[in-house]
Amino acid sequence: MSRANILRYLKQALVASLWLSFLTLPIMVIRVDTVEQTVTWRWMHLAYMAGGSFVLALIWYIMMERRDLSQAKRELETVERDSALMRFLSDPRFARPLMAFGLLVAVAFPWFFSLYQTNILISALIYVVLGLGLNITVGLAGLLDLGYVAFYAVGAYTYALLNHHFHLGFWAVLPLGAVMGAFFGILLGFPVLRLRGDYLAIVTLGFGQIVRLVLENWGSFSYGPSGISNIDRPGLFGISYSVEQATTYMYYIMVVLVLLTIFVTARLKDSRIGRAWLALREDEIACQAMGIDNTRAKLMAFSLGATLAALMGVVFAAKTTFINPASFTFMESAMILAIVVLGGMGSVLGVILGAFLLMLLPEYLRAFSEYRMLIFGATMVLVMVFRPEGLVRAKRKVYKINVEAAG
Amino acid sequence: MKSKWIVTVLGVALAGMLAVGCGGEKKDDKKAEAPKQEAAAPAKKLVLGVAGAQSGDLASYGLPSVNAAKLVAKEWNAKGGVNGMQVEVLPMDDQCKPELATNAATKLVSEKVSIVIGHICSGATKAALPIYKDAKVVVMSPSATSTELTQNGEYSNFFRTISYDLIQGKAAAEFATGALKVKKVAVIHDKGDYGKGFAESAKKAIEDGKVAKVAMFEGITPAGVDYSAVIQKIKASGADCVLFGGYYPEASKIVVQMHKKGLKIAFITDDGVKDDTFIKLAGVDAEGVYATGPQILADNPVFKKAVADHVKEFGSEPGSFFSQGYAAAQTLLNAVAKAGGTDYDKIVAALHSEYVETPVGKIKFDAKGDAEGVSFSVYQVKDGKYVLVK
Amino acid sequence: MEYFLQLFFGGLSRGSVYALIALGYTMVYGIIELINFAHGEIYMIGAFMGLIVAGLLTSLGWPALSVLAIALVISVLYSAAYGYTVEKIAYKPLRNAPRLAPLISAIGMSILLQNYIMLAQTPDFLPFPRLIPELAFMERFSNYLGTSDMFIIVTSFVVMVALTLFIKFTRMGKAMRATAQNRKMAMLVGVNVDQVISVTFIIGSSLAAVGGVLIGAHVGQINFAIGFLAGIKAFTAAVLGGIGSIPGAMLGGLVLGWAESFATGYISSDYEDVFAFLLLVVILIFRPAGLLGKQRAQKV
Amino acid sequence: MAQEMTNQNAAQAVQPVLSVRNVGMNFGGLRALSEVNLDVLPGEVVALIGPNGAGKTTFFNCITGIYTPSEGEVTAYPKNGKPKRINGMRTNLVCELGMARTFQNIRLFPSMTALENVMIGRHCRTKTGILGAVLRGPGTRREEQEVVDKSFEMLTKVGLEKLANEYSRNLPYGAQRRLEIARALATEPFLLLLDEPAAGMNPQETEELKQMVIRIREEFKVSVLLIEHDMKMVMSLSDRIYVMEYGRIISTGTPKEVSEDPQVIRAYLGEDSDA
Repeated sequence: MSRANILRYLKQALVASLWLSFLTLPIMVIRVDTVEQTVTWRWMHLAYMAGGSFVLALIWYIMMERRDLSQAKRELETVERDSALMRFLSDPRFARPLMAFGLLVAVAFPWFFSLYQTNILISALIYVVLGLGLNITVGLAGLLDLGYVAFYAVGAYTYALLNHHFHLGFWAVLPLGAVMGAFFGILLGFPVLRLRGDYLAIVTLGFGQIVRLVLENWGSFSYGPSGISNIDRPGLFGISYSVEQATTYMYYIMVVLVLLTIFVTARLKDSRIGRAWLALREDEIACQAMGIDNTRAKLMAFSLGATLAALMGVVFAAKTTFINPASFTFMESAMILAIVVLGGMGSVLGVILGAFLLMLLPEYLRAFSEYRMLIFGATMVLVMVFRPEGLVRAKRKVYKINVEAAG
Repeated sequence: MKSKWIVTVLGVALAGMLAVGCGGEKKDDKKAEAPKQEAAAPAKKLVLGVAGAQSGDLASYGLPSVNAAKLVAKEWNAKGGVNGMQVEVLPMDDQCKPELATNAATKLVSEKVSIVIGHICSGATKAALPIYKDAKVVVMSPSATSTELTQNGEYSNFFRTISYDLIQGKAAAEFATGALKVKKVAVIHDKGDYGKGFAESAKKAIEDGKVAKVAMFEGITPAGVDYSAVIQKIKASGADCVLFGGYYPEASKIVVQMHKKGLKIAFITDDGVKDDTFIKLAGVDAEGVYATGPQILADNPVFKKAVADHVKEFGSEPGSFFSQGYAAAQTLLNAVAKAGGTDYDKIVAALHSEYVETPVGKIKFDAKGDAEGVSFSVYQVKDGKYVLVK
Repeated sequence: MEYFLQLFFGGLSRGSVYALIALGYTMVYGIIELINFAHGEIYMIGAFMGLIVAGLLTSLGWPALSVLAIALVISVLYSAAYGYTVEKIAYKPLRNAPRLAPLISAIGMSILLQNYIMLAQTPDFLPFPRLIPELAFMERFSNYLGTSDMFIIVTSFVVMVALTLFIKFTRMGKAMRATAQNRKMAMLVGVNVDQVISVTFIIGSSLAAVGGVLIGAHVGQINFAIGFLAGIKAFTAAVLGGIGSIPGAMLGGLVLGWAESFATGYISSDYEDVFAFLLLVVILIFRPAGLLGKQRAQKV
Repeated sequence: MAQEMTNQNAAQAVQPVLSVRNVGMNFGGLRALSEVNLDVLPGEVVALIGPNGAGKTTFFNCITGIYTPSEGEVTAYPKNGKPKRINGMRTNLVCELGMARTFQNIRLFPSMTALENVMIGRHCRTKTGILGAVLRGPGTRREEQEVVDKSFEMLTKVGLEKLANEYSRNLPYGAQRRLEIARALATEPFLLLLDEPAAGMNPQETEELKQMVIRIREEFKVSVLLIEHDMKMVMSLSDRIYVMEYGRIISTGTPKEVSEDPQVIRAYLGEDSDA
């Protein structure tokens, strides 16, 4: 980096920092009490702000230039190259042992880490599946669903209510929940799927809200805002576990479900159906003109995503043993969407990384307590600015051609 | 290459926010440091977990309890600790979300914490309790008022320093039909766990009392900007009294808009509204509003001292559930002191038997875990202050 | 009839609150097709700026009406600066990114701004001074409409007209319409698209600030979380009316207000929001472009 | 004169693959097409020409189900099936029936590879469902292999075999046009509808394209209906030409006949004489 460059960066950062300080001045410095009519001035905050924003801006400008450079470089090359890490990960010689190692760690985890760690890992795994499910709808088929959490709620309430009224166990309800999810997916999907793009987004958002509001208000059915407590944890052959054992058990269930979901989505992604979804996402008109039944493809994507969400709803209810409508707000949908986009739309590995990042980051940021949501929001913006295609860029399968047959 | 700067981006985000964030953190740090340094000397320490909403939009209900716990801990530590153990307060945020509450609970259990103040919201408490119960952790909530938490008799490890919805709703209803002699009551609530619980018990009490009628029972949309439609409906129902279950933001909006629409009938509400912020928000319109709230003997010396300490330590008046949080910290630490250690059974026994002077009165706990001697009184706003109605 | 009129005017006042925020929303969306989740936060920041200025001036003993005027001006200026900066940081670098990337960065920005205000100010609700004076002649109508309701209705109407005229007749307005229809073509014919988008954000944010101050004064309290719900409701109103259409935002807001008001009045306020969202879903299914939106033919 | 007679006789004797009768299309008050009559016979290359805005692409959209014609009849005659009225039929069913098209402004699926783009064309000829895709039994695997092989074959036909695993967004312009044709071919059509396939190509590329279309017609026994502005290509490639102006067919016949029609010269060639 040349001296002129450094000077330019410093100047830019200085301007930005002055601007931000000016911008935040009233809100950072002044506090008023309109009842007592007093005003508190906190000038120290301004100094912190100026210093902090200067450093931030400096890094921002340097990163920005590097981003633009690399983007320009990428446009010049027709052949797309992957990063070293991606090449490393996709090379079967390394990928296989790495996967095996990952699996080993996953299996051994509860024996080496505390109940707490296992517990939050279960949460993260639930979000991995939710992310993969929404990835089918949004990432593969390109249907922006902002009410995804509604299906999560369907699953959770299916288990909670059946367990509460009829004492049905986890394993009995798990498939039932999936069926309910698929059913609701198709039910909601039919009328809305002919809407395009952002209209679909806003209608699904509306549906998500409606489901939550109905759960909140229809007290005689859903027990309203006070929710349903004492939901059974999953059992096996009627043995009752302690919380610690149940958590470990739950953890393994989740590991299996995650593996299953990865298997299913990975296979679907490179199948006839997966290709149709992708075509749908890229160009609806061309897709239909090539003989694909758009409505069917959309319904399949929508209801499959819903099925996975409902499945996770059942697990969620069994894990927390208590659910109420407050767990199924729009923010939750936004969070799952963020997992998909941040991780990389359409990429299984990306979504997994995204889920771990978004779920574990706030948990481990507990040390920063009050600031963690601030950092969280900033991270979302920064990742999008510097890596808009997500952490992992989705890749398509490379086919080996049977030359003889192709003649 | 790319992966390298993903990490860098994250690093920058963290570092940068720290720099920005230092402004507010600095002040807390100094205070947090003081007990820590003292704690460094004696080897044994007693960790007091404080779980509840400490960030997010319900933070203002959870943070006062953390302050209360810090104050009580400081007092004990100044006297040499509990049985020689320095008390350390460990706040644990759950944002009032059940799933985060279970995470917070397992975290506290993993850290071998044996006494916890929390959680703040009933929903979060319900989700977390099985975990504490299994690990034999004593939990005491300053604010979870859901009736079933204690009355189901399911959790012997759960206590609370606040009375519950059923009693409060009944108190409000009896006040309306008894002292105010109203005939038709409009019961409304904010659709929340707390507000609806209160409203439902009040409704039941009115119906059982057979003196007055419930003219309407409806939930309003929380955080709405305009409640004129529901106010017109109240008007049309001919009610001579409004009973509202919920928190002060909605309550203040309703009261102000009621008065604007010329509807000036008695307004009775709950402890979630019995907060000075309500009076600030509603201004002159707050005058005359009734609210039920835990009985606080106005000249209770412990209460006065706790508030004074808070002002001295944190530079502001304490917020919601401060007294209850303070009482919870006092009784828990006292129980550990009386039990001579962190043995679960002994702590529970001590809680059931030992009276403690707290801001909410002289209390011990009954068999179900509710504080004896804590009951509800009715307060009314007069000249910008809540005063006890005799 | 009396009851109906009461509900009607109640809905009108509530609807104009939605409309006031929706006007800015629909403008930004119309031009860059981004669901700007941070718009609600700008509205919230506008309210806080208004509160701070009002608090400062009131403590100096200024009269209410001049406080309101100055609070409005400063709040508009600051919020416009915020809107401008937010666009530069979170959206401009994403002009050529995949369609969903700006949406996520908008959600991130929304979380960031909320927490920034919470930490810099307070998580508590703050009382907002009642800056809008009660006019004597409104006394008669108090059963239907208060002065502040009137104030908001008139303001939204004026803003709607001014905005329509601005977009129809000024040079910048024409550039905006061109950008909205086809960004690439606009660029080719010499429109400075970056500038147009900046101006769009500045105007949108100013409108949000006007809404923040007036609604703050009308409702009497604010906190850091008010932007979220306001944003969703405003967006719903904008879509209902036909996104990108300025009279549509106004109509959408009013229809939403009436729907909620009548649902509460004649059915139950328990399901107030359910009706609002059902209305949205039904209208979009049968009239996908919204009430006043123009159906664009798909280009093949 | 004799030539003309035989041509007309042929048109009546042989069953066409596509017949369009009196088709009209209105957009609100705008009359985009009126009384369009058009036939495509088996194995024929038919060109539809006309000035910009004459309604050619609108006509394509009308017969492929993207628009529903306001009036008239569109009938398709699949190879071994019954004649089918296809006005307003859903686009995907039209394609499944055996009429595949390309687009004037290339509409590939940019983040899929060239091979996968062609594989999309195979969608309507295969039937693996979700369950099959997940379980990937022997049937599915066979079908998948068949899809890959067939698609690669199509790529070879248009000379893109070396670029099979490249993302289609990275292909050069000419290759993208050819890829669209391969994708359409993969649906096993009896009628190929090409919307300005030579647009933006240089003379050499255009010539190659022409040869390719001739090859494809021979090999796959498909009929071709194409919209094209390149007169040299149209004249040397087509068996018959329809000329459209203001939504009407103003002339029809062999290239020679059409190029001598005074109406056409006035309406089209006259204005475009330097092209």
